[in-house]
Amino acid sequence: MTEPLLSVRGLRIAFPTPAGGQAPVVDGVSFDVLPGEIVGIVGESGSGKSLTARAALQLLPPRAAVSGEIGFEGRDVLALSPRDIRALRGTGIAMVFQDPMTSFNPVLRVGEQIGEALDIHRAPPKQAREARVRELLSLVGIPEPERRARAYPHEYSGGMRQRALTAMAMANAPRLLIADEPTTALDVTVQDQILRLMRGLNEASGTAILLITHNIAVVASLCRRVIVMYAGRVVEDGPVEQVLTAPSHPYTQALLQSVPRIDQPAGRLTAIAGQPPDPASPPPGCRFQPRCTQAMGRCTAEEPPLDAVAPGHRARCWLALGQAA
Amino acid sequence: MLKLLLRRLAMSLPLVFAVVTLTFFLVRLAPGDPAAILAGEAPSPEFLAEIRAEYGLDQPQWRQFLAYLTKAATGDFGTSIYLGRPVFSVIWERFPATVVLTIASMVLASILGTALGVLAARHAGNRLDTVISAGSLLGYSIPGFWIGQLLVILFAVELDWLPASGMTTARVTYTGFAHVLDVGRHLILPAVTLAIFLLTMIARFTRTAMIEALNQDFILVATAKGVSPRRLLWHHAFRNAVVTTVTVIGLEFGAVLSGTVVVEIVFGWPGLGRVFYDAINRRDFPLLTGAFIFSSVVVIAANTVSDLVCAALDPRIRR
Amino acid sequence: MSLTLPRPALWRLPSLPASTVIGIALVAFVVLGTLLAPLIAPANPLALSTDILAPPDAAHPLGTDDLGRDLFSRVLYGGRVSLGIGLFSALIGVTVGVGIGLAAGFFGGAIDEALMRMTEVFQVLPKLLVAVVVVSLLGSSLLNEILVIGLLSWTATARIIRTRVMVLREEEFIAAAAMSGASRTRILLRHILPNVAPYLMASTTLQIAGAIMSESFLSFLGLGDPTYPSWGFLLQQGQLYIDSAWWLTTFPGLALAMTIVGFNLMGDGLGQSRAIGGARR
Amino acid sequence: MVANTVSRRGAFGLGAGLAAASGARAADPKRIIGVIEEDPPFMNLAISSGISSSVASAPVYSALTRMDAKGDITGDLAERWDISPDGKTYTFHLREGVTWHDGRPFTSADAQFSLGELNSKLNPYRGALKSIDSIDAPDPRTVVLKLKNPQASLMVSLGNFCGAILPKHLWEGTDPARNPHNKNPIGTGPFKFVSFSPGDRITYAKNENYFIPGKPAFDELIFRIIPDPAARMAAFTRGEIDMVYSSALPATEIPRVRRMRGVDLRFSAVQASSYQAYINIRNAPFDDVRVRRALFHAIDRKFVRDSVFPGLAQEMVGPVPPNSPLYNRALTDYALDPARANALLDEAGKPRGAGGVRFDLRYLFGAADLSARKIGEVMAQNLAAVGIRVVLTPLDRGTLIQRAYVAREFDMVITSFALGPDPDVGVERFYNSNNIFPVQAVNCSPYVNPEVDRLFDEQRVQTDPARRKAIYDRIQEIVWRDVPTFPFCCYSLPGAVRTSFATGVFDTVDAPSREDFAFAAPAGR
Repeated sequence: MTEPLLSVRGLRIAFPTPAGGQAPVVDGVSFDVLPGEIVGIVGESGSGKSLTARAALQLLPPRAAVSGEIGFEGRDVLALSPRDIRALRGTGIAMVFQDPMTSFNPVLRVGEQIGEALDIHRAPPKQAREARVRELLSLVGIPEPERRARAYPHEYSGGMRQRALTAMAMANAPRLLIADEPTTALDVTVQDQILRLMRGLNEASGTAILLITHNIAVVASLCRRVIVMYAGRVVEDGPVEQVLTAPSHPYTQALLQSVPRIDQPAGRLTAIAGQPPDPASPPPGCRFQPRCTQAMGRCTAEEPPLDAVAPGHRARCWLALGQAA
Repeated sequence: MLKLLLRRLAMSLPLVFAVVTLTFFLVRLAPGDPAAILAGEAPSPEFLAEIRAEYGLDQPQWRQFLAYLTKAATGDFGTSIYLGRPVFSVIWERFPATVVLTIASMVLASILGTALGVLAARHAGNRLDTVISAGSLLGYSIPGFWIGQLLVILFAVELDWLPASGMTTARVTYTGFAHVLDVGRHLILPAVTLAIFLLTMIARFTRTAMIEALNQDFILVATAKGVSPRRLLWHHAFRNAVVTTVTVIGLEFGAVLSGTVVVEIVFGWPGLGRVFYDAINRRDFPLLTGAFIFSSVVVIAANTVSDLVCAALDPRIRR
Repeated sequence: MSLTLPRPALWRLPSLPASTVIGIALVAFVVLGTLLAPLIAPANPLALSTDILAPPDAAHPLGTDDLGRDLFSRVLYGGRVSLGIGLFSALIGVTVGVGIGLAAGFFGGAIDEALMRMTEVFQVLPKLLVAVVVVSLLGSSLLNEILVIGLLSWTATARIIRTRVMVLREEEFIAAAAMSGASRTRILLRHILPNVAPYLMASTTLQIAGAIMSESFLSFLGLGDPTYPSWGFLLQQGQLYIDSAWWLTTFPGLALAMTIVGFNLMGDGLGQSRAIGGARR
Repeated sequence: MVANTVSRRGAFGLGAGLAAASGARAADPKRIIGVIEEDPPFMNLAISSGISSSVASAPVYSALTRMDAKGDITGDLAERWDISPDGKTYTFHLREGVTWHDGRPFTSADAQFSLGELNSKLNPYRGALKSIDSIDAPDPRTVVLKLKNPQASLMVSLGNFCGAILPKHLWEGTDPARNPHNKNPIGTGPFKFVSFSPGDRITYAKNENYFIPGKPAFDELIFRIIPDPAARMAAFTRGEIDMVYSSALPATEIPRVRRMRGVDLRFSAVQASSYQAYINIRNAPFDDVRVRRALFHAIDRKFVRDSVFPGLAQEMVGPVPPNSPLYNRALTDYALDPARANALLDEAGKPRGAGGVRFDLRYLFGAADLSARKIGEVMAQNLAAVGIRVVLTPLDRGTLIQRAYVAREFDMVITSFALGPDPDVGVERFYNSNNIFPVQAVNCSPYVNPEVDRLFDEQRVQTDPARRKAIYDRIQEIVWRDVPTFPFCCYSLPGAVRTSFATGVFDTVDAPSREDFAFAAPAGR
């Protein structure tokens, strides 16, 4: 078996509460991403998926208490010095964020911002840098890259901005690209283009992709493996075909039932009744049980472990594990 | 950019028009005969008649207004009653001293205010932030003339480090670089006094703008790219916040120019601000209104410049 | 994307930050002092005595001035003038500002455009110089000072209110009210005005501070009303004694600064935004 | 505290320190630095009376005579003079070889022109020259004045403020108000005008050809222009300024200046000024002399003296200042007696109305006049006790003149007046009914008393000092009985000079005068 590129072990992220306590918003999360692999993390907003991704680049605000281990190419990312983590950012792991409208600095030219990514790590001569910026822009399918490089972000359309953002993330040929809801802010046809772009990049350069999304349809079209998170915990993970065709966790099942139809604009998942729990005071037992249609006695008493339901497929549910009684 | 400049200029003209109109009606709102107001102390009937004719006060109001506009447009603000000279030449010869003072204090305020604002934003919520915020609050809560007088007492009279008043030493005449140094020494206290208000405003607004900028997504994106904290602060966050800073400077320029009145009095600085004081004390209304219109035009011009600088700094404003 | 925790609601007294509490305390202290002046003041602020330029002592806690008048009493009564000018001109400013802001924000379109151009004109004017010219020409009376300061200080309020109204206009309950057939005036007065009230509190407070400061500027130039000596007036009167009878400037100056600090802290806290009256765009 | 600072330093040390610090040239000219309060609109002693104008032009001009330190008249441009026994012909013999600053020779024609065409026609004090009948210049070194009647005060006026001599070749045939030399004065005085930078300073250079050999001792004279009194005094305290005229030295600062080391206060030997209010005696209720006298019983003039001019002022009893040889010592003062004032007011039929107020008194004063304001505040308190409500009305100069002197809309209007070295110049103007005009500084109450008019005329031609005094005594008695004016106090405000730097300044009179500069010398030589 290949060494994992990214290996998250027992990750816990907690924020201080106004009352003075600590609220864990990510609790005991573990998963791997193999080199060249495309892995999706799905979950409602607040499930902790974005925070998990950010922890991989030490991008959490200082008041967040982070514990556990995030290994990248054998090094513990959480233990890296500021200088080392800066060196890792963009080259080892790069990130694409949700909102292309706000992800670019509005007062700097797009080409300048992509060039900056190159400058930080390699400081190429001006001409080489400009050539590489043009190359990156055409790579992500932006026409007239020379003119576009001199434009400002507000002169780009949303989809173009997301492409440019992806180009910026790819500037230093990272081994892992974390894409945090890269398509949420875009309309459906553009979404599709971006997803195809990502797959193309993955195939062309072998960059592994960790795709964070609430949209299980996106996962279906792109990922090989999927991790389902709920209320700070991984509730199910496994190969996409298995998880999507035979979901083990009631939450995953609910997610699948609420998949928006392709001919309708994407929207937040609202089909599941009830609200996710307050991380400061999680419910007893399984965290999903208050909203679970199949909840039973043991679910409220004891939290199920994340255990194999099939080879390479795990779920955190007494029912799925056959231990409901 | 040229288009923007033209548009800004086109917007400034109504402003100037508004100022002149305001002045025109103020003089007529004032109790008493405008001719008597314009003629000053115990005028002879002939002089009154002369004034009436000169300002067209025997004409219908709208004609008077037109005449006033025409005069103002050509820089003719009448004749100073007390000094017996054209108002514009009185203003013009005093203007350079005020320019020196204003620019010195604006440079000082911009540099220090920005630095303090950025520092406070970087340490938002910490003790340093509290100290800076409290200091800037005090800075604009104390009347400038009182600060100025205290500075004179402390640094000129008691400690004897700096001159108490004037723009150059009267005792000896310096030339060349020594002259520049001499003006510099005289400039320190008034420039600092004048800078305090603007400095605190800049610090406050820069702090707010920096905190806002630092919370923007693009900062996170840039961090994820591997950008260093220093570069994040200055190249990314500050490049955005500086627009606010420049806007504040533009908006507060009027307050700074008003502040020169006080500072020039307290420090005996021979500038335009003191023309106001002299004109008030002597009720030299042509001089007062002329200085007011002139200052307003300078303020409007400064605002236009500040807008243009903002546009240069922020591509989103160019349009 | 953003990680910020929800902000506390605007108008929740117990959760006010310490600085706001300090501000309110300062203001309360000053207001109480001036209101109770007849009870606290050791002397009639106009009463002459042969005790000329006496430094602070038991009989005159803040000393006496050049006509032997008790400075403590004068500062107390001067506060009434300064606060009065502050309050009334702020009320004028806020009223005009609210009117213009509401109209611009609610009606939008050409009205908004016209009102905002006018606001820009006023914003750019060197306000203190306008005040100087007006008071010089029309005479230095309390009323003139209040009017001119008030009529020059509405731009910030107008902008804030306009922005708030524009946001509110889009909100559901307004739409609901409109749909249920409520008149525009009713929507303005019953639905929008109460919702901008917290901003009004903040604007008024900040403007009181500004107005007191503006008055001291006028006083310094000898344009204060001598019949009603304000703190600025006392400060100006004391300047000749600044290093021979320090108390004459120090105490009115401190009272002035303390009050302005108080109102500013209070306004910042109430507005929850230090950028009130801030940048144009 | 301040005194210590000053002694630590000394003006010379300061200058040397500066020079060392900033690399000044070695042979810097010896400068004396004064201060004035505002930009002078004119520098022409003959046609302008403004204080700043007088101070700024004093170093440039000369007159026929001048007043020395003791108040005696000595020669200036005139070497000597003869007065005919009937007191109606004055013959002045002028100095030889005097030149104007532009190099042209000075002759008697200049004096004739200046006195006849400028001073007699345009000088604000021209009233003092009105007895002159003719002015002749029989030869270049002689000027002859013929009077209509003898005038005891003529020499004082000629030497002091009515006699500046200007160059005929630059003024003849010009409009005096628009002559460019109003701003670029040419005279025969100790200093030549060099430059005027508005709001900052006026610079003068030594007149190398000054007619008194070896004078002036300073190479340059500078007047700095500092309107704010606090700023002015800070500059003086710090040694940036060597001399401050009384007009520029705030009364409130005098106790502090007195304590400074190396600084002397110089009081005028011969001049006094008064703060004096006109009472509008044509207006009810002040047309009633009982009401006017009630004011005298109600207002605490001692308090005014001690608070507004601490240690500097004397009470005035009667219209003539007590330091004048013509002062009537027999007059009795109105005692401070509010009960008596109340009684007088009741008697005059002015009962208290609502709130205990009998009537309002509109007190007009110049907005910039701090002393007048303080006097008003004292008065308001004093008169409130007898049921008169004082309406403090600060006005700018233009409006003040319009309201008080043209429209006569006032009850009391206060100004400070120079009472002059002789009451003919400084006092008569307020009471003689031939001096009623709608301008300031004349008989503005206006007071009409034929007996007083007659007495003034009688004394003017009286050459016997004792008899003149007797007539003046009588005038004072009558005026003090009728009280058309309210003299609060008279005072002599000093100028201040840094004696550690310069000597000889203000050794004569404190009014701006050329001899201050002519005879000023650096200290220690």
